[in-house]
Amino acid sequence: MPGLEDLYREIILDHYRNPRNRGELAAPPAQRVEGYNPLCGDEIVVYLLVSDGEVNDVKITGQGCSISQSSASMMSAAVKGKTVDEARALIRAFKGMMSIHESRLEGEGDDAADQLLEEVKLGDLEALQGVVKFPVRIKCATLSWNTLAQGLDQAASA
Amino acid sequence: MPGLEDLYREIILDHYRNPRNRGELAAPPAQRVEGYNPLCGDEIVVYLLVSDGEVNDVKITGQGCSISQSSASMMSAAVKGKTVDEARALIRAFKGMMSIHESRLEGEGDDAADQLLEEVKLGDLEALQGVVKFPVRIKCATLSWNTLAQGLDQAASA
Amino acid sequence: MAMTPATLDVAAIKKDFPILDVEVHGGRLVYLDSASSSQKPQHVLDVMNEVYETTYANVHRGVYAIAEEATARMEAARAKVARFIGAPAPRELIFGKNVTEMINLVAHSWGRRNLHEGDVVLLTMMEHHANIVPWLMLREERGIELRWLDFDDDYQLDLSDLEQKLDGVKLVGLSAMSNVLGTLNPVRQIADAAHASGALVLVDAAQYVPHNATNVMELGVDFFGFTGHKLLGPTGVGCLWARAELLEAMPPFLGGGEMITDVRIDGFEPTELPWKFEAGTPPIAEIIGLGAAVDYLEHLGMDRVREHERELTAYALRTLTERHGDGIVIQGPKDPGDRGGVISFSYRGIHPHDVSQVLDERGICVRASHHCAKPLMRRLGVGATCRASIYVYNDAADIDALSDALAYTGEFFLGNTER
Amino acid sequence: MAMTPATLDVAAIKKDFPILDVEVHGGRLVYLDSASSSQKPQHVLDVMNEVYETTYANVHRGVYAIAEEATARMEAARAKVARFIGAPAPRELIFGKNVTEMINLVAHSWGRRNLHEGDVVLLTMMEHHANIVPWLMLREERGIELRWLDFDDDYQLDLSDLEQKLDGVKLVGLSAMSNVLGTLNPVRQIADAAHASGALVLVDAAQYVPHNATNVMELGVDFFGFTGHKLLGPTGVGCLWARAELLEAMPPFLGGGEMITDVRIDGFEPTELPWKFEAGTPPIAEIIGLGAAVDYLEHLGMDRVREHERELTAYALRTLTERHGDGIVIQGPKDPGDRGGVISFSYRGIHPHDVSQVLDERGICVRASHHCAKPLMRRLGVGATCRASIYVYNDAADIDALSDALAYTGEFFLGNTER
Ligand SMILES: Cc1ncc(COP(=O)(O)O)c(C=O)c1O
Ligand SMILES: Cc1ncc(COP(=O)(O)O)c(C=O)c1O
Repeated sequence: MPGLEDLYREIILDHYRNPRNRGELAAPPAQRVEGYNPLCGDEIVVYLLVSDGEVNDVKITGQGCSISQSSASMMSAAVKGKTVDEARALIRAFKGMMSIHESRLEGEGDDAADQLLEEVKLGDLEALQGVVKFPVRIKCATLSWNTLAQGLDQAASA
Repeated sequence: MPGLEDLYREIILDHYRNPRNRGELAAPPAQRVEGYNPLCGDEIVVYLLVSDGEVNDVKITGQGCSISQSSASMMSAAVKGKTVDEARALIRAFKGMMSIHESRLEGEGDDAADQLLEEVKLGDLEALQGVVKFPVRIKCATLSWNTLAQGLDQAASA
Repeated sequence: MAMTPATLDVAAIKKDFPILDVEVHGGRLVYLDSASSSQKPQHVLDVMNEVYETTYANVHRGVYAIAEEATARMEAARAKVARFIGAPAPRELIFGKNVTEMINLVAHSWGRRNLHEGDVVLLTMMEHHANIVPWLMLREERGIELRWLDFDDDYQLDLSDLEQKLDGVKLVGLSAMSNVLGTLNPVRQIADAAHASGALVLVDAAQYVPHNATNVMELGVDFFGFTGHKLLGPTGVGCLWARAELLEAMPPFLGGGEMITDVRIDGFEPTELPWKFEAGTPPIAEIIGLGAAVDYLEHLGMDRVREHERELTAYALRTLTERHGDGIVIQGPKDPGDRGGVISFSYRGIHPHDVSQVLDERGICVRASHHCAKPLMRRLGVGATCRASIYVYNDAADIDALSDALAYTGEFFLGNTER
Repeated sequence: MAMTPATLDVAAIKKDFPILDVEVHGGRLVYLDSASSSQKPQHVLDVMNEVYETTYANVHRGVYAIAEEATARMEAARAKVARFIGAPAPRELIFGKNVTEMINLVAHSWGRRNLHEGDVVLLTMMEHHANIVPWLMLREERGIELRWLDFDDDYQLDLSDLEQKLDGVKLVGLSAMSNVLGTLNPVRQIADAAHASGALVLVDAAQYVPHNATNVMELGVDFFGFTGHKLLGPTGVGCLWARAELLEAMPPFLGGGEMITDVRIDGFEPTELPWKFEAGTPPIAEIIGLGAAVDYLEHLGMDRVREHERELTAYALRTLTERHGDGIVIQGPKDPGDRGGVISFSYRGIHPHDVSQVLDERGICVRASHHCAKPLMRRLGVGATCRASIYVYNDAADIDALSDALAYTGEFFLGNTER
C-alpha cells in the first residue's frame, strides 16, 4: 500500500508552503485562463505572457489542495522561459506520467506516453509521480497543466 | 419441504381427470363470465343460472393446470343448488383458506379469514388446502372462484 | 423508573464486522465514513451466502422448491423492511438499486404525470444531488419551478416563511437528515404544513433510517426513500415506500418482465403493487441481505442505536472543540439532540483532501468531498469539507484517534504548533 | 490437427457450485433453469465476501486506502467485463441493476431524443418483455410505430422481406438468442442490413453473452445489453455497452450523485462516460462479483463452454425425442448448431405447471411459464411452456434425470402408459 511519503515529497510540500510565481499579470497583453476541479472545488487562474513563440512570464492565483497548488507552482517554474513547443511537450509528458489510470479507461495503450516520458526531462516534476498511486488525486495534479494547455491555445489564436 | 402428496390429493386428480359440470349454458338466461390467469395462461369460462336467489345451474369450460381445473370442478359441485348467500360465504371461506400469502402482502391480519373457515364447511374443497404451501399455485386455485364472484355480481345487477 | 435505553456494547459489535479487524498502513482501521456507506456485519454476509449456496433461483413464477423458497425469503424481507419503517403494508415498499433510482422513479412516474409548467417543487438548501438533479431534469424538460428552503446560523431549516414558500407548491422534497450538516429536519411539521397547502411530501431518508427508529405513518409523509448500503445492507438495493393510492395511480416507470399482467404487440397491462414498479429480475440476494441487516439492527434496538450515536456525537463535538479550539470549524447544529452523527469540519485551513490523506496514514477513514451537495457547499462558501460520520461500531477511541491524527495533520502541513 | 476445444470437466465444475450439493426432496438438485438465472461458483461468492470483509467502502472520490482499493477493484472489473465482450474501451460499459433497466435507459435517453411520431422500431416476435415493454411505453407516449419480424417453421427469423421491413426504421431491437426457443439469431447480418438502411441496432444479449464467445465489434451492433445474474454473477447488476459517440450524444437518464460535474440550484452538468449514466452508489460488490464470474468463465474458455452446450443440447434433443416420441413437442430449431441450450417443450398435453411441479419432486428445476415472452406465446398458440436450460454445470446425467422424470409425470397424471 502506498504511503504518505510517496505522495508528499519534501519538494512538493516546499512548493505548497512557498508557491513560486504567485500573482497576476495584466491581461491583455497576458492570457488569463481559469481552471476548476469540480470534484474537490479546487480553482486555479493561470496568467500567461507569450510572445515570439516563447513563454515570457507565468503567474498563478487560486486555491486548492497541496497537490494542485504545488503542481501549479512547479509548472510555472518549469515552463517560464521555455518555447511554446517545449511547454507543450512538457504538458504531454507530464500528463503521460499522470494518465495511467485515465488512459486505461479509454482503452488506449500506454506506449506512446512511456516513450514521451523518456524523451522529455521532467526534473523536479518527477516528484509528483507518486500521485499516480493515488488515483483520486491525479486530477488535482493535472488541473494547472490542463489550464496551461488552454492558455497556450488561447495565445496561439490571439 | 412440502411434497407432491400435499398438493395433488387423490380427490383433486379425480376432479382433474373427470371434471364435473363441464359444458355450456345458453346465455342469456345464464350469465357467462371469463377468467384469465395471465401468469400461466389458464382460462376459464363460468356459466351461471341464478334465479330467486339460488344458483340453479353451473357449467364450466376452459383449459389450464390440474389445480385450476379441479378447483373449478369442485367449485361447480359445491355451489350448484346453493343460495347466492351461501355461495358468497363459500367464496369468502375458500379465499380465506387460500389467501394467507396474499393477505400478508396487504398487511391485513388473518383473523377474519380464520373465523370464517370455522363457520363454513368446505368439505371436499379442503383437499385444496395443500395449495397454500405452494404460493405460486394459489392463483390457479382461486381463478374459478374469482370468476364465480364476478358472475354473481353480474347476476345481481342483471 | 424512566426507560433509558442501555448503551450499546460497541466492543462486541466491532467483532461482528470482519473489516474492522483489517490493518491499514500497519494500524487498525478507524472507519468514520458510514454516511457514505456502512460496513456489513458477518450476519448479513452469511445470510446472502446461505441463499446463494442453498436456495438460489430467480423469484416469482418458479414452481420448483428452491424458487419458491427464494421468493418466500425475498418477500419475507420485504415484509420485514416494511415493518421496520412502520409501513402499513409490504406491497407499498418498492425495491430498486439505490435511493437515487427511487427518487428518479417518483420524478418520472409521479412527476411527469402531475407536474406541469409553472408548478413548484420546494427543496431545501441541504439536499443531496439525488434529490436535486431529478427535479432539475424535470425543470429543463417541462419548465417546473424549483424553490429553496434556506437554513439559519445553527444549520436548522428556516421555516419562518414556510407558508408563503408553499404557495403553488405541488411537492416538497427534503432530507430527513442532512448528509453534510447532520441536521435532523422537522419532517412532521413540514409535512403537516405541506398537506395543509395541498402539496405532497417526498422524504430522502438515506441518512435517517439507519440511525433512528422510523415510522412513516407518524412522520406523515407521502414518498419515503432510503438505501440499503448505508443500513448495514449490501450494495445494489434501494427502497421506496409510498402510500398505496399514490402508487396505484402512478404509471409504471421501467418496463419489462415482472411488472406486467399481459403484453401484446399493441399494448400491455401493468401488474399490481409492488411488482408494477419492479421491472426485471430484482436484486434478490441484496433484498434478503437487507432483511438480515434489519434483523441485526432490531436486535440492537433502534432507540439504543440513536442514543449511542447521540452520546458519541456529543463526545466528538466536545473533544474536537476542546482540543483544537479555533483550529476546527464544525458545520452543523451545536446541540447533539438536533443532529445525527455526521460531523463536517474544516481544519486549520488545510484542504480537506490533504487532511483526509494524512488521516488515512493513521488508518482513519473520513470523506473529503462536496458530499454530492454542491448547492449546499456554495451556500456554505466552501469547495469541500471533511466529514467524519459514525455508526453502531464506533466508540470514543475512534474519536480520540481522529482528534490525535488531526493534530498530526496540522504538524505535517503547517509545522509544529498545535493552533 | 484441427483445434477442437476439449470438453469441459463437468464433474469438477459441479464441485465449484455449492448449491449443487443441496438435497431437494431427498435427492440431488438437478438445476435446469439457468436461462432464468444461473447458479454462482464459490469463487464469485469468495471475491464478494473478501471485498466486504477487507476493503469495502463507497467508490469514487474517497481519499483513504480502502476507498481507493474498492474503486480500483470496481473499475478493474469494468475493464475485465468490457474486454470479455470485445468492447474497445471500458468507459463504453455502463452498469445498472439488470438488463431490463439498461434497455429502458436506451429507450428513455436515446429513444426520447431520437424517436418521434411515426418513427419505426423493428422488433422480433421472439423478444423478451424487457425488449418490448419499453418500446410499447414509447409508443403510447409519442406514437412511434412498432413492427415485427416473424420466424419460420424451424423457429428462425424470416428475413426474406427484411429490406422492406426496414423502411422507415430508426432502431432494430433483437435478442441475440431467444430465451424460449433457443434460436441464435444472425445478428451481424441484420445489423449490416439495418445500418445500410440507416437504422441503429440494439441487441438483448441476456442469453447470448453467458454461452458464447462475444465480440461486439464483430457483431457490428450499436447497443448491447446483458445481465450479470445469468452469467454466473450475483443479482443486482446489468450491463450496457454502446459506442462512445452514441453515449456521448445521449442525455443522462437517472439524475443524482456520481453522474455530474456540477450542480447549481438552476442547472447541472453531466460528467463523462461511463459515470454519466451511473447515478447514485453503483452495485459495487456486484460489479466486482461479475468480474470474478468473467474470470471463472474465461478460465473455462468460452469456446469450450459453447461446444459443451452444443453437444449437451444435441444429446438432450436426441434423448427426449427418442424416449418420448410424439409425447414431447419441442419448440425450437432442430439443428444444435443453430441454437443454444434452452429447450422449450410441452409434454403429453399436461399443463407446464403440473409438469414442473412433478419434476420438482425429483429435484429437477425447470421453468413453467410464458417466460416473459407473451407475444411469442400467442404466436406459438400456447399459454405457457416448460423450459429446460443448461449451463456449464450440467451433464448427460441431468438430461437423463429429466427424461426419466417426464415419464413419471405422464404416469402420475395420465396413468400407466408411456405414450
Ligand atoms: C432474452 C432476455 N432478455 C431480458 C431478460 C431480462 O433480464 P433481467 O431480468 O436480468 O433484466 C431475460 C431474462 O429474464 C432474457 O432472457
Ligand atoms: C441524503 C442522501 N440522499 C441520497 C443519497 C444517495 O444514496 P445512493 O447513492 O445509495 O442512491 C445519499 C448518499 O449518498 C445521501 O446521503
